[in-house]
Parts: sequence; structure tokens; C-alpha cells
Amino acid sequence: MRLSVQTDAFDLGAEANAFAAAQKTAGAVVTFTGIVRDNGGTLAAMEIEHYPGMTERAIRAIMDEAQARWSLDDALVIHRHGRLVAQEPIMMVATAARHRADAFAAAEFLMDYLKSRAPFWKKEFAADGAAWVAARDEDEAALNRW
Amino acid sequence: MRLSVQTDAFDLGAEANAFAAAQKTAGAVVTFTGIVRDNGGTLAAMEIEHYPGMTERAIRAIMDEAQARWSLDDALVIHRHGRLVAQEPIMMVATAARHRADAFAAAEFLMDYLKSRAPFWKKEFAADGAAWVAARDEDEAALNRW
Amino acid sequence: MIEILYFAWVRERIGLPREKVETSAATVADLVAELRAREERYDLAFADLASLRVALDQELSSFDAPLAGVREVAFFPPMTGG
Amino acid sequence: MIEILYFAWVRERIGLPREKVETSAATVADLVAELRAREERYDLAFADLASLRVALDQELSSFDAPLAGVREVAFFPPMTGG
Repeated sequence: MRLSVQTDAFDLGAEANAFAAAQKTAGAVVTFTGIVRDNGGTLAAMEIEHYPGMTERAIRAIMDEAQARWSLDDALVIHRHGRLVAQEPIMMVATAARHRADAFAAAEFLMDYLKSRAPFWKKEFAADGAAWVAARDEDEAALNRW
Repeated sequence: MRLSVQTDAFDLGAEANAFAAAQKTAGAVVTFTGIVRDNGGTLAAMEIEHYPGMTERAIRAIMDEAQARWSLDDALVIHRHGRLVAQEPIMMVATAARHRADAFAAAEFLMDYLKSRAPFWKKEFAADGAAWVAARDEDEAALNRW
Repeated sequence: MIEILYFAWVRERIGLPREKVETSAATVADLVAELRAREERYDLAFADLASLRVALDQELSSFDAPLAGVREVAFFPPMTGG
Repeated sequence: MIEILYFAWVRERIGLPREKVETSAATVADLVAELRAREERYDLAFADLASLRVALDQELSSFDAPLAGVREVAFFPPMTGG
């Protein structure tokens, strides 16, 4: 299992290929990539703040929990912080398992927990000002299914 | 929406990058890749037979259904046939949506229907003989959730 | 004249991938009965209909479906794609 | 001595990312009360506890949690990662 919290951009395709190539017994690989949305062309930039130290602890705990709940061969989490522009990848998750149900469930679980339990905060900058992205009720509610 | 039924190998990373780069309003991209499992090193090859004509029709119908059910920006299905060896990618699905719930649900739906409703049949060749892969009850049952 | 296609182990048991047949069968089940009466390899291939699927003109269908107007019938085991 | 960290709009309202405080507060809520009594910017930042989260030594916790043995307290809005 690999975790990277970084400012640098990452290459989704290269990461997906490296992750898949490292698998020996998996029959299913799922990736999720989160991309900065443009909001109709008004977004100048997004800035992601995080809590160094706690971020890694929180994500590791979520990854350990996923591994305990599902039969996983491997998992990967990359999450950026700092300044991003529209259409840049923010983060990605990858999971590998013998069967697709485990790979899908673990990827969704990782995403649901990363959204609401990993200490990241997004601020959007537009021509008319800046605003912190509000947490969505659906994101908190999504945790209840696990 | 792109569909390709092909014998050639494909590059998961290159396909994922091209798919993500083509999105304008998506915040979430999910990919699924199915890989030939090795079964403990006994698999010499897998041969995938399909029903030309019906394969494309069936997959198109599944993709249309996914687009009708979820708020999708885009979808991609690549499925190989012919002779494959262990650890080669068999197929991939990619979905793009504004929000992750749609992208995940559509990808799982596409996979569940591709498994049991697209006319592909897998035969495994090992040192001790060849056998058609049997359909799994779980795969048929998975359709009931949609 | 109907074109019949066989896939996977159905193709292997019958020994050919496709054939044209002259038939007046009203339903898929009637066609299956005609085929089974032909030769043992057909009889064996169709011995357990629960393990078979049928498509009419490239759409999944059922054994009690009528054949009127159908040009292409395909028999195969449950699909194992993905 | 406890180190207090602020993130996102909590940091912006209070005007600093971290500070060390000498406190004998028994719980997080007691610490919040002490901070609010200091200055208006603290009072405003902590006006709605329902919109705040707290972590003790980098683990999510709650406002009624005891502070005994805690070295690092962080206040921030609900997380928006992913």
C-alpha cells in the first residue's frame, strides 16, 4: 500500500500502469481520480490546505480499515495540496483485488472517508472573490453506508 | 462515449489519460480494468470468444442505459477477444461525471452487465487441459441490485 | 431459411460455428427439438437448456419465443465477459 | 503548555496558524471558552461549534473530550478532501 501527500502534479496514466503492473494475483483494478472542476470557467485556482502529520495518519488509518474489510491485493492513495488550476487532477485512489466487488467497494470506501475524514480544506479563487468549499451533507451521509 | 471490441492489447494508462483529458466538466473519473488472473501459475493462456455484431449492440445498449440512469459526462468500454496470457488486461471501463457517486455507480453497472449480458466466453488453457470458465452465480445476482 | 450460430462449448459439442437450416419451427423450443432429433451431438449439446442462452437476431431471448421473421438464432452458454 | 493549530477559515478568522497556550482547561470546551474570552476574533471563530471539528494529537475528537496529556489541539471546519 502506498500513500503520497504531495504538491506536485501526478500522471494518472503512469500511476495506474505502475499500480496494475505491480499486481501478481489481482483480476480487478479500480481507479478513482478527482479533478478540479471549472464551474463554468470562473475558477482561477483552487488552494488545498492540509494538516501535515495528521493527514498521513488519517489516510493510513482509512487504508488499513479498507484492507481489514475487503480482500485487497493492494491500494494506493495520492492526494495533492497547494495551488491547483481547473482540470488538474487533485487526487487518486487505486485498489486491486481478485474480484471486482472488493476493488469497487474498497475504492468507494476510501473516497467516502477521504472526503470527510482526511484533513484537507479546499478554497476556490474566482474573479469575484475567494471562498472555502463547504462540506456537503451527502458526503457526510455517505459514511453511514459502511 | 467510445466502445472498442478488439484483439489488440491496450495501454490502461494511455487510455485513462486520454479519457480524463477529454473531459471538460467532470470532477470524477473512475476506471475499472479486468486482468487475466494467473491461478497460481498454471494458466498457459486464456482465449476469449465473442459474437461479432451482437457484442457491439449489447455493449452499446448497456452504455446507453448507464447514460440514461446516471448523470454522466462520458463513458468508455474496451474489451478484447482472442488469445491472452496471464496478467494482460482483458478489458476496461471508464466513466466521468461531475460527482463521484454517479461515476462509481455507472462503472459498477457497466461491469455487472458486461459480465453477464455481453456475449463473451472465456476458455482457460493450462498444462493439464482446457476448460470454459463457468458463469458465477454472484455475477448473475449482481444484476438484481440495479 | 434461418442461420444458426453456436458459441463456446455449444460450438465445440456440435462441431461447427454456424449453419443454415430450413425449418418450419414456430418457436425456439421447437427448433431445438428438431435439432436434437438430428444427431447425438445436437442432442448432447441441448441436453440441459437451463445451461444455455439464446439470442434472436442478436438480442437475448427465451426458448419459448416465436421464430417468425427471425433470420439469425444463436445458442451459447451463460456469458463470461468482463 | 498546549500547541493549538487552526486551519482553513478558522485560521483566517483568528489570524494565525498556530500558537502555544498555557492553560488549565479540563476539556476542549473549557479551552474554547478560555479562547473566546480573550478577544473578539476568537469569539467569532468559535461562535458556532457545530461548524467546527477538533483533533487531539492528530486524532479526530469531540468538544467534551478531556485535555489531560494532550500536546496538540487543532480546530478546523469540516474536511473537504477528495
